[in-house]
Amino acid sequence: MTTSPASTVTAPKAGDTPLIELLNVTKVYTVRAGGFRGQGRQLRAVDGVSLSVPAATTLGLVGESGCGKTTLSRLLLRQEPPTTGEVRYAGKNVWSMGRGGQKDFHRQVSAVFQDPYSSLNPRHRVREIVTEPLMVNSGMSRHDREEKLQSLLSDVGLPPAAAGLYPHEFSGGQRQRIAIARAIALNPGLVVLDEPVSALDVSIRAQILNLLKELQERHQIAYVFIAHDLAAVEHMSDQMAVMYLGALVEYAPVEGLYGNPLHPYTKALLLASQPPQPGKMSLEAPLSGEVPSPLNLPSGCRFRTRCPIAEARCAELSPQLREVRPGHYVSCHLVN
Amino acid sequence: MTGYIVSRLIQTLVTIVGISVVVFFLARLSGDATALLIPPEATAEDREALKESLGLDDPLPVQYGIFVKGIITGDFGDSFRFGEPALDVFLDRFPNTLKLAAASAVVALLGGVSVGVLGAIRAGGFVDRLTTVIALLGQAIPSFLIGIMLILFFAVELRWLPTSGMAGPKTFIMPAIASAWYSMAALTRMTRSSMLDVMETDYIRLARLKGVPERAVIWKHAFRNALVPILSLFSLQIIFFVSGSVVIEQIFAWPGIGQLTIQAIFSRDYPLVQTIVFVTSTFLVLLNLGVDLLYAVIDPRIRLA
Amino acid sequence: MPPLLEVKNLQTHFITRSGVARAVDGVTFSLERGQTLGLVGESGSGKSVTCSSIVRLLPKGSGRIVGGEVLFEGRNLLDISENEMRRIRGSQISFVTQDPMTSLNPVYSIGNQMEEPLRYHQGMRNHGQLHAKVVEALTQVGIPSPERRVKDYPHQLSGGQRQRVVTAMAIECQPSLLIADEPTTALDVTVQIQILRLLKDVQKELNLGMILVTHDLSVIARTCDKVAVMYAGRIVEEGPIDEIFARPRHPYTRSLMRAIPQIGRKEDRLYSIPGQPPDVRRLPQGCPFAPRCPDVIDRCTHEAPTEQFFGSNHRARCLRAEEMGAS
Amino acid sequence: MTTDSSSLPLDKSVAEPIAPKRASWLHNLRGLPVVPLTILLIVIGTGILAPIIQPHNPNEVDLLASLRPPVGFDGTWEHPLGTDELGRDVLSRLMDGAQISLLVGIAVVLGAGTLGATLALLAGYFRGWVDILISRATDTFLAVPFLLVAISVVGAVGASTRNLILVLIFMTWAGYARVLRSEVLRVREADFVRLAKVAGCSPARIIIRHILPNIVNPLIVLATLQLSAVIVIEASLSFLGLGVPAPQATWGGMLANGKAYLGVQNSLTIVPGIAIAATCLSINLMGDWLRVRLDPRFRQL
Repeated sequence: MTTSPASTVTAPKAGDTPLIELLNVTKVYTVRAGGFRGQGRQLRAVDGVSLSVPAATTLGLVGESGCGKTTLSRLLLRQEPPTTGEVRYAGKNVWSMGRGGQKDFHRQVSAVFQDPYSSLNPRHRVREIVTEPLMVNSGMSRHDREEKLQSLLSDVGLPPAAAGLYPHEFSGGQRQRIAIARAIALNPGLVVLDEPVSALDVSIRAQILNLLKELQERHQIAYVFIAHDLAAVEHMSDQMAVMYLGALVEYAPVEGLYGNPLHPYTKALLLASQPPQPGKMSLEAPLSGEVPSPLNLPSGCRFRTRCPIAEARCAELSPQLREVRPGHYVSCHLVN
Repeated sequence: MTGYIVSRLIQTLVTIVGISVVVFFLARLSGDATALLIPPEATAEDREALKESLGLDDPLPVQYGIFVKGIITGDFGDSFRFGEPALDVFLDRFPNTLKLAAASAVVALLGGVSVGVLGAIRAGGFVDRLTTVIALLGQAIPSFLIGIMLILFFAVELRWLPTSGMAGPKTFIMPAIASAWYSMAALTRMTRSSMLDVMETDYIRLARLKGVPERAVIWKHAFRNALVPILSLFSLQIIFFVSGSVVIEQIFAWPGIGQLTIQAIFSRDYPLVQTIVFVTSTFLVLLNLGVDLLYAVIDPRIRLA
Repeated sequence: MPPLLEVKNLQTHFITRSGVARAVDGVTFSLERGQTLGLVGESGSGKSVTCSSIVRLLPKGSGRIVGGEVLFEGRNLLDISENEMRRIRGSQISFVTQDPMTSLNPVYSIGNQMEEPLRYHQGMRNHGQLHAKVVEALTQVGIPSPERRVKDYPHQLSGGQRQRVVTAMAIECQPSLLIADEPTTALDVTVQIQILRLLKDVQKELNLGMILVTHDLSVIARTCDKVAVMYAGRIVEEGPIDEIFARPRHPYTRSLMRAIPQIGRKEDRLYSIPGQPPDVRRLPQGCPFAPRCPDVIDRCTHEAPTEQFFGSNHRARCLRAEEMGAS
Repeated sequence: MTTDSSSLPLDKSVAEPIAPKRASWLHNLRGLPVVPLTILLIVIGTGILAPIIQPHNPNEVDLLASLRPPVGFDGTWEHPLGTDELGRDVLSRLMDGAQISLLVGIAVVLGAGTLGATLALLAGYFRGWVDILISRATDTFLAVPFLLVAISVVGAVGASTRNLILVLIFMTWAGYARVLRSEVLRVREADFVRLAKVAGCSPARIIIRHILPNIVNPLIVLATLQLSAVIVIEASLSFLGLGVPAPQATWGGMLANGKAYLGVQNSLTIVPGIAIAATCLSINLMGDWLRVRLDPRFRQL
């Protein structure tokens, strides 16, 4: 990538309309305990998140359990409406589109998920799995679909004979290739990659990451790459967002974030993800404790209960995401 | 915990309302309910009079309201055949059925669970094969056939046991076995598979890795976890015991509600049929509720939720 | 004095419908007290089965130890009775398992489960004594307010806390060998280091020998003294950790290290190992890694490599191990 | 990456052949239980061909030839399985009974299975109030003493084959609905269903093309077990005189008849008893085989 387009958190610059953007999106679930009414508790799974992904670039998204990654991917894929805020695709609110617009959205946005076993319908052959999006969303003839199928299979490095086989006849890595072929079948503008290599063997991960990168360059696809492996995210991404308990804590171009992390949580994550070097790695845990329950958010800054540098004011005031350097946003009182 | 209890109570109430609807429509299924309630030789005027007195000309919701009011006040109408309140006739016989059901439940639970556990811990061995055979025979041979075979063998050929009637512990043996037969097989099967599932969990592995003796692994760690599906099946089986009484009591001339039902049906004693079906069902639903509350005792995840 | 643990030519097979899987196929290693051995490998490489074989807890029916020796403090564990073996499990050799969410019995309190090793191995019956011991163990692993936690049920604890409970349970009887099978895989990254730290701490305190099974090289680098790399049921390379990281001699070890994306290592394409991990039911002739090996030569496809030693404690199972060290 | 990126070589590292074993269809028949299958084929065959191969008219009364024993117990080949108290040929009546058992069994399983599966799909996929409604109805039906209600209903509407089938469908659908609903809930959570939604598939397509094929195995297994259960229930109702009305021969009815002659002519009880037991046992053994072949996870019930 020669240049990474400047991020556009609040207002996209003219001529640089992002492909997909979240504008101050919040998603609240009501959790029922025991099924008796009146006991519902509010779970803020995603809280005031604004993000944008320009075409043909990758936004990396990291965070630990309960950080809202999964909810965010559901919001991006238009599987759930935000409680407040807007999700926009190509400048249009995805929840106020007509039928045509919705169809267009399905053509433009697809996904690859973590579990290569659960992602493919065990009763369908690869042919049907890969061409289903074509069948549902395009008027392609059977012959054209077959041709497209062959080119997709070759794109992801599978032999033509794979088309007639069932998923159980493939290994995990090969299944993930099938899932990728399906995801790119309609030449989408955006693919949400939700932990696409976490379930794979270490020796297979690099194959899949390389494949994804090649396809991006070839077809000019934008990715939202959700992962917990910071090294893989660095390798894949242009922009990078760090989430903690539903909120963005840091959002910056990759070089800036890895070169000069500002938020104490980002720093901790990076410390925990050092490359393996015997003798040079500390066993001092960068953070104490564990992520608190999202049902019981701490007052003020939600990270303060584990923050090594927290002060009194962190318990009172919730920090806002602000731009501390061009394109580099952070949400912490103690960063200048 | 309270949330769980309250939601189960609401569910139970809804189920009872559901049952009342089913029972209410039972009487109206044949189109003209009076046909069931009146001897065929009655005149058209008799019919009209009856219709009016039963409120059968009112719209359905009103009729249902009257029906529910009757239920709440314990008034199910008089039995045609016995000429006394249907509820009294029913309550007279119900304990006999319950006694037999209790005996069957003990046989089924003890037999099913012990054979099932043995089968699971000796998976693939002789005992296990025996459990499979028991489970299969239980599901394939109807209880009335077992009943007849028992009579043929122990009463007619060997003359060890009385053929029928209810008098003393000896008379319980054959009906209880015949009635428990199917349930014992089902419980054997469920116990075995539930135990096998639990035995594959990580916590059983860790218990073994801790050096817990195999007996404690099975009875302390595995069995209690396997118990929840076994109990839920058992609570369905209780329904089966009462339900199956219709057949068993007919074979062994047992003076319970099963026999009463058949008599009521053949004599078109509809108030009595309605009473039997509604009260028995409600009783069983409440029993089920009790079993569900028992889960909370077994499983802290429910108790502490 | 014999080493704490010596595994010699261990072979464990699984009988499946589609053939015999040689899950562990001639594994040899040894471990001293106070030492940490890392076992790395991909799924199906045999690292977990090796650990289960040491304490003889394989899935009933299908898994069988068919050869070799497991010498624990000089005694062959494969020769003793099941009852003797059970008394060693959890007292002298204890385990920390992978998934803390499923490893604790959901229907018993933490205290109840933690009392078990004391009851069964030390015959402790006195309630006050048991309670005191359990609270002490919980304090040792850093569980806050242990007095109250004793009465809690597993589902009331977080993942990290549960893993601490599992660890506390493992060290209650003062074992001499601790086997941790992927102890951090199911946890969040920031919690992983806490648990690794805990394991190292208890190791130092009790002077334990520790086997740490993982697929994560950074876990190895953080905690181990030596490392054994497994592939297709065999140890393909073993040696002191610095040696292995600095001069890996087996192409699989080298590829594995290169294939991991590393922060700050700018590269356009990640180095990738081609192909799929092998099926241990149908291993190829010769070296099992040959079909994926970047340095494969003709000999590899028909000649099974034997172990070559480099110094006293670095060994590799590769025909070209000698040249590999040079590059 | 400014220049022609499409000329970059793709990572074609998966050249190795994909899983080599493709099972032949014969392989799928491994362990097929031959004896139960043969018994079932005989029952089905005699049931269908009854009018052609019956040695006698099953309802023909011949009081002079009443209570004849079967062959091997001093009987003759004229009536291989003997005759009943009215001199009717037991073998011919047994064939008629097979016809009724199969007809009722298959019709009820098809009806209840279709109804139960449809409701399970709707409840499991749409959740919300649809689910609550269907689940509560399911619970209600499972909570009532089924046989008691069934005979009451049959008593109310009058006994006939059609009514019997309808009542049994009405009373057994809930079993399918409960089991299959939990299957639907499981399948629904699978990522391929989420991905189908991402691809813009309609609910109808997701239910029919994605979820239904994945619950067919448990449905088949359940239906097999239910088939024998329904045959047993039909026999029980006929035994009580509330099934298919006389003089139509049914296995349960024959048993009820025979019971009166226990100690006089035991074969009148034993013969239909064996017919019921052998048929149901065979069906269950087939069901067990199917369950293992189709879905090792589906252990219970």
